[in-house]
Amino acid sequence: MKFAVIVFPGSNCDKDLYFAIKDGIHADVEMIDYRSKSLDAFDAVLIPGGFSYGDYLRSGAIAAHAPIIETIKRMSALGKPIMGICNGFQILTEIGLLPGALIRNRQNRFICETVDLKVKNNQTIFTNEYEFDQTLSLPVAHGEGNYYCDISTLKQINDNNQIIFRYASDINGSIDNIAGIINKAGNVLGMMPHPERALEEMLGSDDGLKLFQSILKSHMNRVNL
Amino acid sequence: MGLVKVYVTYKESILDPQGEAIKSAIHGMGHTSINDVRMGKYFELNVDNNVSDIDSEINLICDDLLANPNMETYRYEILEDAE
Amino acid sequence: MGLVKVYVTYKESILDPQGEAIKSAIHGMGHTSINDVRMGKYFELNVDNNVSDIDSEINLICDDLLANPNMETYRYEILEDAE
Amino acid sequence: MTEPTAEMIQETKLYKSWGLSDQEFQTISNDILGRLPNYTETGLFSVMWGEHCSYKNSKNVLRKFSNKSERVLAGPGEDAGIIDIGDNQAIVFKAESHNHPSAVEPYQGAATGVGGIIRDIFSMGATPIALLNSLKFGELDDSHTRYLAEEIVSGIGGYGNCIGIPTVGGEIAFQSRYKKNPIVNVMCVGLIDHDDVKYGKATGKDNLIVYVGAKTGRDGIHGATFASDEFTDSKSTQRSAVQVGDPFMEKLLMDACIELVHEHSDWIMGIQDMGAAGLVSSTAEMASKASSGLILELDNVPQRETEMTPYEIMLSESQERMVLCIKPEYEQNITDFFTDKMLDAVVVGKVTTDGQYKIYQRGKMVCNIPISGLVDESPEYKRISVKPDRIADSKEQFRPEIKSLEDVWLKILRQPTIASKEYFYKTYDSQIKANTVVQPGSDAAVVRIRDTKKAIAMTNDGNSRMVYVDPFIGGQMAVIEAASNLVAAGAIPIGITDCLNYGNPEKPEIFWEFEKSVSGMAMAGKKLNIPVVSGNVSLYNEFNETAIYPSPMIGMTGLVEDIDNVITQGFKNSGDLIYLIGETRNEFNGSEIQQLQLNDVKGSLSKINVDQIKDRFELILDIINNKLINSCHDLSEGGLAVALSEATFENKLGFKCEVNMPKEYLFSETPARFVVSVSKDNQRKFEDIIGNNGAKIGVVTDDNRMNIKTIGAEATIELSVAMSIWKEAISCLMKKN
Ligand SMILES: Nc1ncnc2c1ncn2[C@@H]1O[C@H](COP(=O)(O)OP(=O)(O)O)[C@@H](O)[C@H]1O
Ligand SMILES: [Mg+2]
Repeated sequence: MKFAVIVFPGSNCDKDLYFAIKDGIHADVEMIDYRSKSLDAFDAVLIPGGFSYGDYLRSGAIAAHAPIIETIKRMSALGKPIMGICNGFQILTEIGLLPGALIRNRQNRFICETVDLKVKNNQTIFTNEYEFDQTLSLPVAHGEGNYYCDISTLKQINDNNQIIFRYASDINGSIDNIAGIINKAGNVLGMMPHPERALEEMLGSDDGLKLFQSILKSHMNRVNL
Repeated sequence: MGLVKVYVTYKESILDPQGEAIKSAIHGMGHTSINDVRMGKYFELNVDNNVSDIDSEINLICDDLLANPNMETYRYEILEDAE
Repeated sequence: MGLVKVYVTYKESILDPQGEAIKSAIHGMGHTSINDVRMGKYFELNVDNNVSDIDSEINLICDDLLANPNMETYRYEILEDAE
Repeated sequence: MTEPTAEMIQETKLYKSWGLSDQEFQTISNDILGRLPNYTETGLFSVMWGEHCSYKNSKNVLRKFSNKSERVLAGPGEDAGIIDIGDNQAIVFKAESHNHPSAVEPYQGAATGVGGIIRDIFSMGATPIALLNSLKFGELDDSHTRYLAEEIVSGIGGYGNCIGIPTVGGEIAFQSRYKKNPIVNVMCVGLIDHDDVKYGKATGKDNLIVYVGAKTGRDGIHGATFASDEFTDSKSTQRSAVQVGDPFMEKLLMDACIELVHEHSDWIMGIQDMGAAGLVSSTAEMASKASSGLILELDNVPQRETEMTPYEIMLSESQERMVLCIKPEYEQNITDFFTDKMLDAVVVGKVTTDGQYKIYQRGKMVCNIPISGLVDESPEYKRISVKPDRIADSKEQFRPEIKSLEDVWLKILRQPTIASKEYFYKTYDSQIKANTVVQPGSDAAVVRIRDTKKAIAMTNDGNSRMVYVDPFIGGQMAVIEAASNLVAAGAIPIGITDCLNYGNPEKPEIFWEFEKSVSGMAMAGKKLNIPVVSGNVSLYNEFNETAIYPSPMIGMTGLVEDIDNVITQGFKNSGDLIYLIGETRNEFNGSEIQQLQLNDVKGSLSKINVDQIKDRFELILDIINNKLINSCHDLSEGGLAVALSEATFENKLGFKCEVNMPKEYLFSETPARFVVSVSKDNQRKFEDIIGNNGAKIGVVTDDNRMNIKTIGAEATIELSVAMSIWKEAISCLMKKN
């Protein structure tokens, strides 16, 4: 299985994600420039955290117009796994692959801490290695991580089981403590916490590992079918 | 050259934490007659005069980039020949 | 209740990194007729009607809080009874 | 505007308002140029001979520092010091002050401080791995102070978070002297392979000078002389000095420069950041290091504003700019390389051999001065030094008054200088890059080096109260405290960078503080074999003639050879035994409890036996490396009572202790003591090693209580009470309006 980590100008968790794949689950991974026209050689697309284009204007807003976005949309239409973490999540909402928006934290400050979240749906290609309702301890680091959507969207994503992770307690004002959601088709995940920073006990938690293992395993199952 | 001023604000229904923080700072300074503060973004765009349909151009830019319709609204004014 | 709109912008000579980044994004989207973009802040303040000298109050708030005179300028409009 | 002529400058003494003295102006005219300098030239001399660039008031004091050890690869003189950490790797680090800009525009002032120190690190070819900061503010009951604190902290976070370098540690203190003159010191640590080290040199005839990065505007003109000037109410309108940072641009610049050094080292001869005094200081220093001359064509300098004068272009402190010296055959490669990274790179000059600094604008020569005169012949002053009256000779110690031990204990935990700084440091991304093994909240931060067993520990320290009370001993204590923090984490201290923040050195009492505290730091550093490899001096920190406390900041790095040995300050298991290592003495002058009870600090400090402390550090490292202890915490402000409390918070474990000392001694601040916890299995081995250097004082408990008995007193505090007081003290104060 081969992963692409998309590098926008200003992405800064790209290397962490690269190491997560290479050293964490020992899969093939390559860093892909935001100007690339094709992702045909890849089985999954990872959009890293950071401050694409400095987060100027609004996080993810300018990256949403980068050349590679059209290609990412095509990959999504093909049903390939696409995961956006933090800034990656913001970009995915900006380009409409995921509903809602990420607005400024309720407390009006950037927060960096390790928080508890719950797995609310483990029947996805991203979470099948976790237990339902399992508590994960994962780092967050964001200033605009407050998930917002209107009431009808909220009902929809609830009804469709699209809410994948919830914070165990309110950390930033997110509606219904939403920490991560998936699209209706089930191949696009966006989440604010950083699983790629939680792969080793030494750094405080290895709860992120199973997320990457889930993607790998789902792929292998599909290939072997 | 024309000047276009664009104002982008969070939708009414969305809490504005920056506005809140500023409000309490203003109260802290003793100006208690300020009941409410909302904070938004303000842009000044300089536009070539030869643009044929400036309204549609500005609307495009706002919808696609300057505002996120999921959470924000915008309005703008065109000041012809502001030069 | 009155509404006061305050616009804060960087002084001309101050670098506006956001404006620059937005400009190049706008160009990248094909709108090359936009020559220049500056980004500023926009505030809506709701003020009690019983304020005696609203101008001096707003100026105080702007000077002390909403704008840093070392790098920004501001202007405001008062919309009486905007409610 | 037409510029004044050379004669007018001489007549009106315009140079004086730029900080040059009559004597200095004469030296320039008579000895260096043999003619009067024109407007541009006067400007160049005034910044290059300002304290910030020339260190004219501090040079001879700084010579006290030792900058040698078996590990030092480069010391002061380069953008940053370099220290060998084995395996062909080295760390590069430096600290920088941005006090004055932060007072004027706190967010941008602090942000551009961070941007500047990061450039110092990657300009050497190193990859930045961590940031730290040392902040000193007025008291939080003042609304302007709260505003400054909030904005400065968000400026630091805003820049570091955006560029993607973890901010892993620091210190924050509060004292009314800093009210209008906050201290903002930032430190950056980078990692490099020995072969990749690049120096800022402009060498080789006809090699090209290339400008890379942001365009030049009128930002921060005279920022460097501004930094060497005191604040007064009437001067608070120095407008032109505000610079705005663009961390996005810097991220592009950083990645590009690191890649350039790694992949295309053969294209470049030298690389240098543009920091204080922008283009002039960077290019002149590059030429001076190679004894070259330079020709600069100002028309080629990318400019953001129109009609900039040579003076403005040369002195602008626009951020996010670098200078390269390249071989001419690679000009196209270099411009293509940077264009691909969305950056502008343009040739603005070339290297000559005549040693002259020649600058042209629109075909006209606007400057022609010898580089050596500009850079190397700046004056050096030995200022007059007089001991201030407040410095006490008597050995008398302050005697704390303690009626209820519980009360005093909780009060101390609530003091902003003692209380948790989480409210601030939680806004810094401390984990990015996924290497931070010990995050803010313990003694030293620890960042691992991927693909090795090694890690780097780092800390910022400097208790300015102690330095104020006794500069020499306070200076020693700053070094000892920093080293204690590293040792407590399991690291061998290997290098120091500093920021030396003081008032106006032209005042003899201030100069005395400066001189004495540097002597103290130098002495401790030498004895502990920790070289000072880089640093920064910030003088004239005054507001309306009142100086800040003498505030040297020690930034220290340590090497952890085996990352499995790293430990933190928190107790780990109920039942572990608690030991106090190091003797506690009757020492309360300059302490937190003196400040609390007198609202002032005074008295003299007791002599320190640094050799004995050195042995103690070795002992601690020995027990850590033998895996004999589960936690280690050094004692600093607030003494034993605070250290024991802090050790409980990490894992919510309490303790029951009994000490053979009077209750007041719980708050003594005798330096270089440690609280460690030991599992019963290791007790015998541990006690054999420590001998009489420490004593068992109690046991870790899981009953959510802190309980301590002293001679004649006992106190019990609920952990939850202590913890919420300590954790929330600062956020409570900050939220007040
Ligand atoms: N400005 C800051 N930025 C990041 N971390 C900080 C800052 N101030 C304090 N800290 C962290 O809080 C903890 C306690 O700091 P401090 O009380 O200064 O420790 P010590 O007394 O051991 O030197 C340390 O881990 C330190 O790194
Ligand atoms: Mg400590």
